[in-house]
Amino acid sequence: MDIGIIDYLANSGRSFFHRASPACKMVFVLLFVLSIMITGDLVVLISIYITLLTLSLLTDLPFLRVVSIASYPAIFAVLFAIASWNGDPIRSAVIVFKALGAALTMVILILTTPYHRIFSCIRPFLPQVIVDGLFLTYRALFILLELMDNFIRALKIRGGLSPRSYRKNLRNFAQGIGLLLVRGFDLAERFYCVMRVRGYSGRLGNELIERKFIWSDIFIFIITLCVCSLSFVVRFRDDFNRFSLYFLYFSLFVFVVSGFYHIGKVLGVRGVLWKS
Amino acid sequence: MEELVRVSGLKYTYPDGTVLHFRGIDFVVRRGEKVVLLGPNGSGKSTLIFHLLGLLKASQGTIRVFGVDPARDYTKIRERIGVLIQNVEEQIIAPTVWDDVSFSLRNYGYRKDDIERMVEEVLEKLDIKHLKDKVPHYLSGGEKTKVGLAGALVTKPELLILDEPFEGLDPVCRTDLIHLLNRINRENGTAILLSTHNIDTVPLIADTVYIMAAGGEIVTKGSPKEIFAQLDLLSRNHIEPPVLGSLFFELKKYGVELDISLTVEEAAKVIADEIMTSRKKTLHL
Amino acid sequence: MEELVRVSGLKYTYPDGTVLHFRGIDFVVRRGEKVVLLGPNGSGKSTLIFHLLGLLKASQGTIRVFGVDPARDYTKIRERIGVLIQNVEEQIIAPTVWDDVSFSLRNYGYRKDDIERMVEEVLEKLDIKHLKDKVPHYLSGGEKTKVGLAGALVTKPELLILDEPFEGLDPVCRTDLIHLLNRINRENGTAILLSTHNIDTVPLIADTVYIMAAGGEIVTKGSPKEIFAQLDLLSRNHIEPPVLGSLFFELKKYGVELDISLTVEEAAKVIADEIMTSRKKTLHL
Amino acid sequence: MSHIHIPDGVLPFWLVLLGWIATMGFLLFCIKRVKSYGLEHKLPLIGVISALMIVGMTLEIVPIAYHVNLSVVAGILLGPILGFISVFIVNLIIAMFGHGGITVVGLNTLVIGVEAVFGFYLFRFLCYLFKTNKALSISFTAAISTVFSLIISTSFMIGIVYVSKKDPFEILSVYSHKEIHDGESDQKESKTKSEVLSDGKRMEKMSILNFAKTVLVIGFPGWVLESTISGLVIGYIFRVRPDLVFTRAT
Repeated sequence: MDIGIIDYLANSGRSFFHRASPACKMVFVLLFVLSIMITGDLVVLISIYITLLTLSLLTDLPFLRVVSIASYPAIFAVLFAIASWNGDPIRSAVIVFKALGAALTMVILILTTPYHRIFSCIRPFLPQVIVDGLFLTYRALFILLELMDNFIRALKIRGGLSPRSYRKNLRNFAQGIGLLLVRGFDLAERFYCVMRVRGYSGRLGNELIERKFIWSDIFIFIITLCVCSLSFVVRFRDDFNRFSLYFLYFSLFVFVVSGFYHIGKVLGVRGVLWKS
Repeated sequence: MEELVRVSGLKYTYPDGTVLHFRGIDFVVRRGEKVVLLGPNGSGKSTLIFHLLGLLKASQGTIRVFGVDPARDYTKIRERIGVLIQNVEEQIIAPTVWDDVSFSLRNYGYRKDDIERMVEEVLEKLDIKHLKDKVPHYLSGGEKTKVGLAGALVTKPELLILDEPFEGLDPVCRTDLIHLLNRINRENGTAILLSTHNIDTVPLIADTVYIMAAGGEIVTKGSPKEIFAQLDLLSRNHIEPPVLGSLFFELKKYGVELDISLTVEEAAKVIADEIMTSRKKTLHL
Repeated sequence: MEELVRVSGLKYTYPDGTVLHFRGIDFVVRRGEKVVLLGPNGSGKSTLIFHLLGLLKASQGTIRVFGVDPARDYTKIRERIGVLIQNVEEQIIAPTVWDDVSFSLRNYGYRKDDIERMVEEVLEKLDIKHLKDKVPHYLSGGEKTKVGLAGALVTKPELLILDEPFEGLDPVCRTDLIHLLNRINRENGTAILLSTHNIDTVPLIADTVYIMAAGGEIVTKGSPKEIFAQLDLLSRNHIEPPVLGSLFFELKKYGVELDISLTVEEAAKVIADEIMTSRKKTLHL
Repeated sequence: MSHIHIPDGVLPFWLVLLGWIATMGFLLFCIKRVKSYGLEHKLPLIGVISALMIVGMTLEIVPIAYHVNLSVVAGILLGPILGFISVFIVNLIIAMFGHGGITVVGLNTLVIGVEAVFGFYLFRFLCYLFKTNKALSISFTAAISTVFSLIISTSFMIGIVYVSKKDPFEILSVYSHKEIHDGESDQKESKTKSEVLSDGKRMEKMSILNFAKTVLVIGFPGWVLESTISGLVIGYIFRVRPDLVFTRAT
C-alpha cells in the first residue's frame, strides 16, 4: 500500500477519468458496488470485473499496478471462501470476484480523484467533525510519511535494518513508530495552535467545487447505468440469465480492443506493463 | 505612531519549570513599523510571539495587542493580525492551497463572493495564482512559505507576525521573501514583527531590532546600525554580528574608522570613497 | 591522495518522472579532504548523497565509494562512513542519548565493553558526556546535532557525510559545529563531505567546493576563492555570493581592485593595507 | 493481518446495515463527548493519530501481508472515545484503497473499535492492578492488553460472521434462495427444502468452525507481531514522554 504513489497518481493524472467530476465518480462507485453486491451470478460478476479493467485502462495509469493495488482484499476474500468451502468452486469464485470488483471500483476512484475531493463529496453524509478529521488526517499523513521516510533512511544508514534479523528489525521499527508518535503529538499541538490562531470554527476544507458537467461525466454515467441495469435485470428477471454470457463476451471484446488501442497509441508497450 | 503591541515585564513558566522572564526594555511595535526580534535559539522568541497570539498565558506582566489582552480577547483582534508560524509546513492545514488561504475568511464567516475576491487578490499579489488547486505536500519550500503568507495576509491585517520565516529557505527564496515583505509593508502599511536568528537579513528589513538574550531578557533595541555598532553586546549574547559589521569593527583595529554600513552597496561606497580620497590626496600633493 | 568517492555521469529518475542528471565534472572526495556541495534547494544535493549511501540506485553512470558500488555493497563500507542526514530529529532513533550513540555499534555487533569505551570516547570528544542519559526529545537543536554527529562518528569513520547540517542552527551553534568539524578533520584525518545552501559557511570549512545547478548539473569546482571570484556564475545558478565576495565585486566597480579574501580578518587586512598605503603615500609625498 | 478486514460482499445486507447504524450511533455519542472536551484541541490529535495508524500499516515489517494496526496503541494514547473516532476514520480511508470493504466500514469499525476500547481499559486496569511504573513492565502490560484485545476483537468478528447465521454461500448465491423459494408449492419439493435447510445448517456449523480455525491460525502470528510492536511502542513512549501514556482519558 503505497499511499504516496496513489496520491501522486490521483493528483497528477490527466485522463478523462481524472477530469470527471468527483460527484459523478461517486455515483459510479455507488452503482457499481451496488451491482456487484446484488448479483450472485458469476458470469455477471466477471463481466463487471472486466468492464472495470477496461475502465482502469482508460485512466491512463500503469495497468498492472492498478490491478495489483486492487487485489489486496482478494487475500481476505479467499480466506472467507476457503473457510466456508463446501466443494462448490463457483461459490468461492463469487466471493472472490465480489471482493475484487468492489476493490477495483474503489481503487479506480482513489487513483483518479484526490482524496480531499472525495471527502468533500461525502461531507453531507457525515458529521462535520469526521469530515474535518478526515481532512486533518490526510494532511498529517503526508507530513508523517515524510518523517517516516527520513527515519527509515536513518535506520538503513545506521545498520538498523538487516534482511534476516527479524527481532532487531522489530525492535527498531517499534522505536521508529514510537518516535513518530511522539513527533505526532507535537504536530497535533502545533496544528491546534494554528487552528486557534486562524480562527477554526468547524470548517476545514474543500469549498471550491466547480459544478461543471463535462462529457466524460456523461460517458461514465452511461456505462454505470448500463452495468447497473444489466446486473439488476439478471438478478430479478430469472429468464434473463442466459443472456449474461453475451454480456461477458461483449465486455471481453471491449477490453481487448481498448487494450490494443492503449498499447499502440497512448502508452507504448512498456507503459502498459509496468510503469513505475 | 500608534502602538499596536506593547509587552512589559512578561513572565512565563514552562511546564518543566523553566522560567522565561522578559525583563528590561518594553517590547513595542508601532503602526507600519518593521520590527525584528533577534536572539539565539531558545531565547524565547517563539514564546513571546505565542503570548501575543493568546496561545500562552503570562503569569506576570502585561501584554497589549491592539489595546486588548490577547490571552483573553484574541478573537476580537484576530482579523487584524496575520500570522506565519515556524515550520510553515505545519501551518498549512487545509487540503488545497485555495482552501488554506481562504481558511480564516471562511471561519470568520465572510460572504462567499467576498472570500473568492479576497483570496484571488492575495494570490495575485504573491504571484501564486497557478498554485490554487494544488495539494500542499507537492509544493516546494518557497512555495509553501508563500502559501502560508497568503493565508496570513488574506484578511489584510494591520500587523503581520512571522516566526523564523527564513528557516529552510535557500538564499534566493529568502531574498524574495524579504522583498515581498518590504513591499507589503510599503503598499499596505502593514506592521511587521519578525523573529529570526539570521542576522544577515536584519539590515534588509528592520526599522527596529530587539536583541533577546537566553532566558528572555530584552537586552537592547535600536536601529540596525545602532545595534550592530555594539559588537561586544552582540557577542556577549551569543549573536554573531553580520559580516559587514565585523569587517568595520576589524578595520577600526587597523586604525581605519569608517561609518558602519550594513548593505554591500553602501559599504563598498564608503570604503571606495575612503580609498579614493586617500589616493586623490596623494595626487594632489 | 587516495580517492574515497568518485561519481561520474550519474542519472536518476524520480518516481514522478523528473530526471536528475549529474553532468559535467566528476564528483570526487579524497582522503582527508573537506568538500562542500553547494547548490539551491532542489538541485539534487540530497539525491547525490543518497546515492553515495546506497539508498538510491542510479539508472546510469558510475558511483564508487571506497572502491565499491554502494547500491550493491553498502554493508561492506558502512563502518567507514559516518552520516548525518538532513533533519537530525528523525535520525535520533533510540530513547536516550547513550542508546542512540551506540545504536550502530550494537547493530554491527560490537562487543559490549568495546561499545562502552567507544561511546564514552566520542561523547568526550564532542563534549556532551553530561547528556548521556538524557532523552533526546528534550535537547536543544545544537545538542541534537551533536548527538547525531556522535552517532555518526562513533565508528571512527574515514568519511563523514553531512546533508545540510546547519539547517535550523543559530549562528553560534553553526560556528561551533564548523570548529568541531574542522577539528575532527584535523585530528583524525576524516574526510568531510557536506552539502549546504548556506554560502557564508563555505570559506570556513571547504577545501574544495562543487557548485550544483538545478537539474543536477555540477557547474564548477574549485577552492572557495576560485569559486567566489566567479560571481556571475554563482548568480546564474541562483546562489547568492557571500557578502565579502560581493563587497570586493562592488569595489571593483569603483575601480578598487583588491585580492578577494573570504574571511573577515583577511578582508579587513587587505582593505586596511590598501587604505594605509594610500595614506602613507600621501604622507611621504 | 492481526485482524481480518472483512471484504465487500461476504455478509448479508441487513448485517452490513446494522453495522453502519451501530457505528454511527457510537460515533455520534463519541462526537458529543469530544465536543464537551473542546473540539479544537482534540481534532488535531485525532487526525495525527489516525494518520499514524495508516502510516503504520504501510510499514512492511515482516514481508507478506502482515502489517500492524496500532489500534490498541491508539486506544491507550487517545482513550476510548477519540480512539473509536480514529478507528472509523482509518477504516474509511483504507477502504478507499480497496483495503477492506467499503460497504462494511461500519462492521470493520466496530471490530477494530472494540480492540481500541478494550485495549485502553485493559491496559489501564492492569497498570492499576500491578502498579506498573517501569518502562519494561509498561511494555509488557501493553503487550498483554493487546493480545487480549485482539482475542476479543477476533472473537467478535467471528461472532459477526456467525450471526450472519448463514455460511456465505446461502446469502450470496441467488440459486440457493431460488431453490428454496421454488419448492414451496410442492409437497415433495418442500421435503427437499427442509433437507436443504438442515444440510445448510450442518454446513454452516462446519464452515463457521473452519472459518474460526483459519482466522485463528492465520491471525496468530499477526497477534504476536501486533502485541510485540504495541508493547515496544508504548514502552518507548513511556521512556520518552511518560505524560502521553497516562493523560486524562477521553
